[in-house]
Amino acid sequence: MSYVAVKGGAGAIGAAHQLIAETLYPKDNASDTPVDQIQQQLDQHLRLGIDRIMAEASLYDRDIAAQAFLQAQGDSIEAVFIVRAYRATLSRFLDAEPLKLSDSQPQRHVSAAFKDVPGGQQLGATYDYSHRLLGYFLHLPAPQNAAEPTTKPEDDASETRHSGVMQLLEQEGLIETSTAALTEENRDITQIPPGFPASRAQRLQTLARADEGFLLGMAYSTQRGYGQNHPFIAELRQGSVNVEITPPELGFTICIGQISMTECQMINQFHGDTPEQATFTRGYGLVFGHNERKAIAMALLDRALRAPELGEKVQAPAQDEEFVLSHCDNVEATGFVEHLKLPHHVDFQSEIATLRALRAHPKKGRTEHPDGL
Amino acid sequence: MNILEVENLGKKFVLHLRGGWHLPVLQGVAFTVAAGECVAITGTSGSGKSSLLRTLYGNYRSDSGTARLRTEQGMVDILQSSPQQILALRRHVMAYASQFLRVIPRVSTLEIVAQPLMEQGLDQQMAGERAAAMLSALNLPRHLHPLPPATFSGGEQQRVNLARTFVGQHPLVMLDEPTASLDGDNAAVVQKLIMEAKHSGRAVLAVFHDPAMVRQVADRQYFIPSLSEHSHENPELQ
Amino acid sequence: MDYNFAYLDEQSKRAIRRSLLKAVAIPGHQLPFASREMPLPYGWGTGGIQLTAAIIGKNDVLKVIDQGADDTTNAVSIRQFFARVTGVATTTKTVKASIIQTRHRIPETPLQEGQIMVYQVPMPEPLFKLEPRRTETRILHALGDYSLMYLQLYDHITRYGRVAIGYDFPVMVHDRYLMSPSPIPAFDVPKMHMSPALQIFGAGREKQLYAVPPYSRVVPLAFDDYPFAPLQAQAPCAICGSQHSYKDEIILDDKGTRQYICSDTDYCEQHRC
Amino acid sequence: MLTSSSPAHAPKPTTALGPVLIAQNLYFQFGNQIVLRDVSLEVFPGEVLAIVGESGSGKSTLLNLLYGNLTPSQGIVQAISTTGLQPLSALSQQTLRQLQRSRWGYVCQNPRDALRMTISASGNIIERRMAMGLRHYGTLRQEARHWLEKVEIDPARLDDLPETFSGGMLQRLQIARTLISQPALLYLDEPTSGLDVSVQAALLDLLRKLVSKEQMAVLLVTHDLAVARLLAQRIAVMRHGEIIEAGLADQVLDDPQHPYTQLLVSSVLPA
Repeated sequence: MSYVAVKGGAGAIGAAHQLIAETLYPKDNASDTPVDQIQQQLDQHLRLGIDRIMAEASLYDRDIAAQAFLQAQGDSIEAVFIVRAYRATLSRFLDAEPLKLSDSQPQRHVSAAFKDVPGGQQLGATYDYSHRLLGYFLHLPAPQNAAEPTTKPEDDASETRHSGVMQLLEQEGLIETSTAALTEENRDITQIPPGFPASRAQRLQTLARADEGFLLGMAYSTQRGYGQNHPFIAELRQGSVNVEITPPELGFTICIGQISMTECQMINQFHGDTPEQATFTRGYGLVFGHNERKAIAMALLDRALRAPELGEKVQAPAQDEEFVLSHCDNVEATGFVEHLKLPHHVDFQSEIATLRALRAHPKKGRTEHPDGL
Repeated sequence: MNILEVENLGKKFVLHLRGGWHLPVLQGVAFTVAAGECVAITGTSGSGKSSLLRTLYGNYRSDSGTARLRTEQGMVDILQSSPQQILALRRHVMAYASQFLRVIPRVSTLEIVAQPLMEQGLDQQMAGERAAAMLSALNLPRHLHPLPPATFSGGEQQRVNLARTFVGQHPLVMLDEPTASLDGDNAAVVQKLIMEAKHSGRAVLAVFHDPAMVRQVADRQYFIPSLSEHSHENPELQ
Repeated sequence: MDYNFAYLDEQSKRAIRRSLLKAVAIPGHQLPFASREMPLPYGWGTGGIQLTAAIIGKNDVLKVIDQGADDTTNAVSIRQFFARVTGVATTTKTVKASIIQTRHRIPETPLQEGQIMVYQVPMPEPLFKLEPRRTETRILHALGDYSLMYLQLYDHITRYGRVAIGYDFPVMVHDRYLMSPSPIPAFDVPKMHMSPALQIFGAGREKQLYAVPPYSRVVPLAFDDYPFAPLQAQAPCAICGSQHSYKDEIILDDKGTRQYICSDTDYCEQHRC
Repeated sequence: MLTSSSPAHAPKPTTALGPVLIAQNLYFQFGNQIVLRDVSLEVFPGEVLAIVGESGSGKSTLLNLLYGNLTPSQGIVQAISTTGLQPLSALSQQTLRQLQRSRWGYVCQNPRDALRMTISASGNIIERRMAMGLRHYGTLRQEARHWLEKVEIDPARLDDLPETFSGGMLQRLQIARTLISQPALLYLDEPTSGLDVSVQAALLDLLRKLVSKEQMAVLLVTHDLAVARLLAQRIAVMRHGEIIEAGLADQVLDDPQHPYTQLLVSSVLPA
């Protein structure tokens, strides 16, 4: 038999897309559920998956994320990609006011550094102490007192806002004061590309939309000695927070909705040349939705990446800003890794030709050169 | 015409490792050396003869006085000269042979002797030829020239030292017991070298261990004054 | 869904054009730009697509090639994308195109004044294999210090007897900046030199763009006694018989019988009798 | 020969040449710690100035300041560049780097920090020449071979990787790689301290010859007084970030004035 060079890509592409469409929306044994209902169910049943897509796509829109998730057949990176491409076409109207996370109504609030903290420890919905048994949540014993909700009742909403653990440490001078002011230059990394060295604001933006798995692995490496880290979670908070804007034509602030966020405030090892100067240092993580794993990993990496700023030697991969920030984005990474599927026969042909030429004239340079080598 | 004019030169050591002990060595030294003249420095044992030569060569620091040396740019006070100036004086104006050759490992005898000439700007070949001639004149046979002098006898080493000192034709040559480890024949060669230096208008300042040598080559003697008891007791008042 | 002309919003396109103007003013110098997520994957031509989107107008005629061919899958995909989001005319004929977006080839047909070549670039940094840190390579570019690259050529000659770079051959632009010509075969590099067309290069994932204005010097690195010597297949094209074009090597059967045909499909068609 | 009455050779105006590097009143602070305090020095063409001191005395920091790798907290470093004597702080990064890569040379203690270990020996040697614009492969090969011979490495090793070289050979390779651009100012940072005594002696002799032949100005940092005596015309002794004594090398070693220098000299084992 003989091979035929593959040409006529247009037809093949069309057929390939048809195959996906048939899998997504089968025509013969059409399910009764309309697509928008499936999307709703996705958001309801796979909440954390939707959260992750929104975080890595850096677009808070549950419907769009669910639509993408479905279109991607549950491939979350593909879904992130779809949402990102959609995001690129959106106009920016206004910058929101800074989120007042400490004012939020936490669904979870945990401190590992202190037994009790302002606002109290609040366990909330977590897998942390569940047994990883299949069907575990189906067979939970009924609450002993059905009248009492399993979450801590909300305190009097009019109570003055709690100061955080970090503020208390700051008042005592035990932790560095927080910095990271926004400038026009580092306002939005998707509008103004960050260079190196990046500002902390640019770093945090990049980490917030970074691949969760990459952050997790890098953060883990700091705990195993690749980059010094002695972390304590001061506060891990998950909850809904108001998004507020101040339209110039109104001149006052209005709330346009609520989003779910997870924030991690991390305390890290001392720093400073003298006993008087020695303070704890900070690491910070903030993620869309409910994703404690990523918030913690981000806080660890934020701290590791501050090594040059704090006068530490950059030795481990997690401390290497250019390495971490250049490789943490899964849409970039998956594109370049997968582009190897594209035809490369022109460059490969030139490689073959080069190698054949080399082998045909071995070591020409050494033998033929006038200096006799 | 004076090549060297020394006035009121004083030198003491302060030994910090022995609790800041002050050890005076020279005091009120004053003499001149004229062109074509050989002056022998004499004095009792331990009177500072070697220290005087070293101070004049810039190897030791002085504490007082002047030592003016004639150069093409006029008289220059060695004791007030910067390290750069002293290095230039050593290159072109004054040469010094210590009692012992300080050898640089691995460097050939010929190279050691040629080095002053090359520092004066001669090319390698010319410097090598003159160095070889000087070594031969000092009875160091050619087969020794490529060898480093580390393995030579004391007398051979001293002759390498003298060859290096005389080869550059410096207007002032300072010699510290140049014949101490030489036999009679070689001492005679040194004597001849000194006489030739004098005849060519150069000045020689030397410490001789052998009184006969003083009689044969020195035009004058300078006796180093002994240190006053007073200064021994209270050197700070100098 | 309704998208803006050429997909990107006008502000984004204007920002890219502004960077392009600067790039044209500093030939061969890489400039960062706010690369947007495009509906095609990074590594598949998002840089080229954004550049094309930024410069394309209603009267343009667009040609898209990949590996020299108009009908390879990725070329088709990109051409369809622009047809959908701009409605401009597309062509496979090099002479008729006002914009040619390409991956890995320069057409055999000589380019003309007024044409714009848009190159898809995977790795804009020519030094990246020798020095992965962009912070460091940026300094080397600023200093014009390219001895690292010359070291590689030196090493190749010593080891292999010739410079063993078949594609993405490093070039000096206007005697100032070392530039990646994108992974075109070395065979194509001479076409860049003093080309009457404007050549622009986009790397979407790396968020860099650069340009070679018309009639610029583009000189591959070489030693005086080891001049630039690109390789090409010796056989003529099995279809059109061309001796001078760059060829694809086709494996015909299980015994490994080879055939060489033009990689530039448009050129091959023009030359068939 | 002995009767030669030729006048003394005309003195070359070596002293008339100005310094190639001047440091004035340098201070360097790291955090609250003052690493250098009021350091001034000059280096002249054709001379080796040794900066000696124990580890922690600040001599390496000083060398980095003089090389432009660090910026002094106070004070000024001036160097001869293409446009005459210029403060380093006034030079663009580009000019400074060009200065460092052509008119200056830096030989560091560990040759592995300077060499490209994955590039052949000859490639390492000729890198600076390529940076200077030499584009002829044959000539580059010849120069590589020439310098390999000059640093007494078998030319048969021309295309071997540095990984296969001994410590002493690596240091010779670094020296060849540095000296090929014939720098006017050479920085030597403990160039022999990682080596065996016998290898050290051979290397010092090589350095001495190359340096005196090329009329370079040399800044030598060493903790080893024997190395300083062999190579240097002048010595500056550092302690606690200050130069406590400076002068002619033989004078500082034979007639040290400062208590610390006396201690340093007295603690050297006789050769």
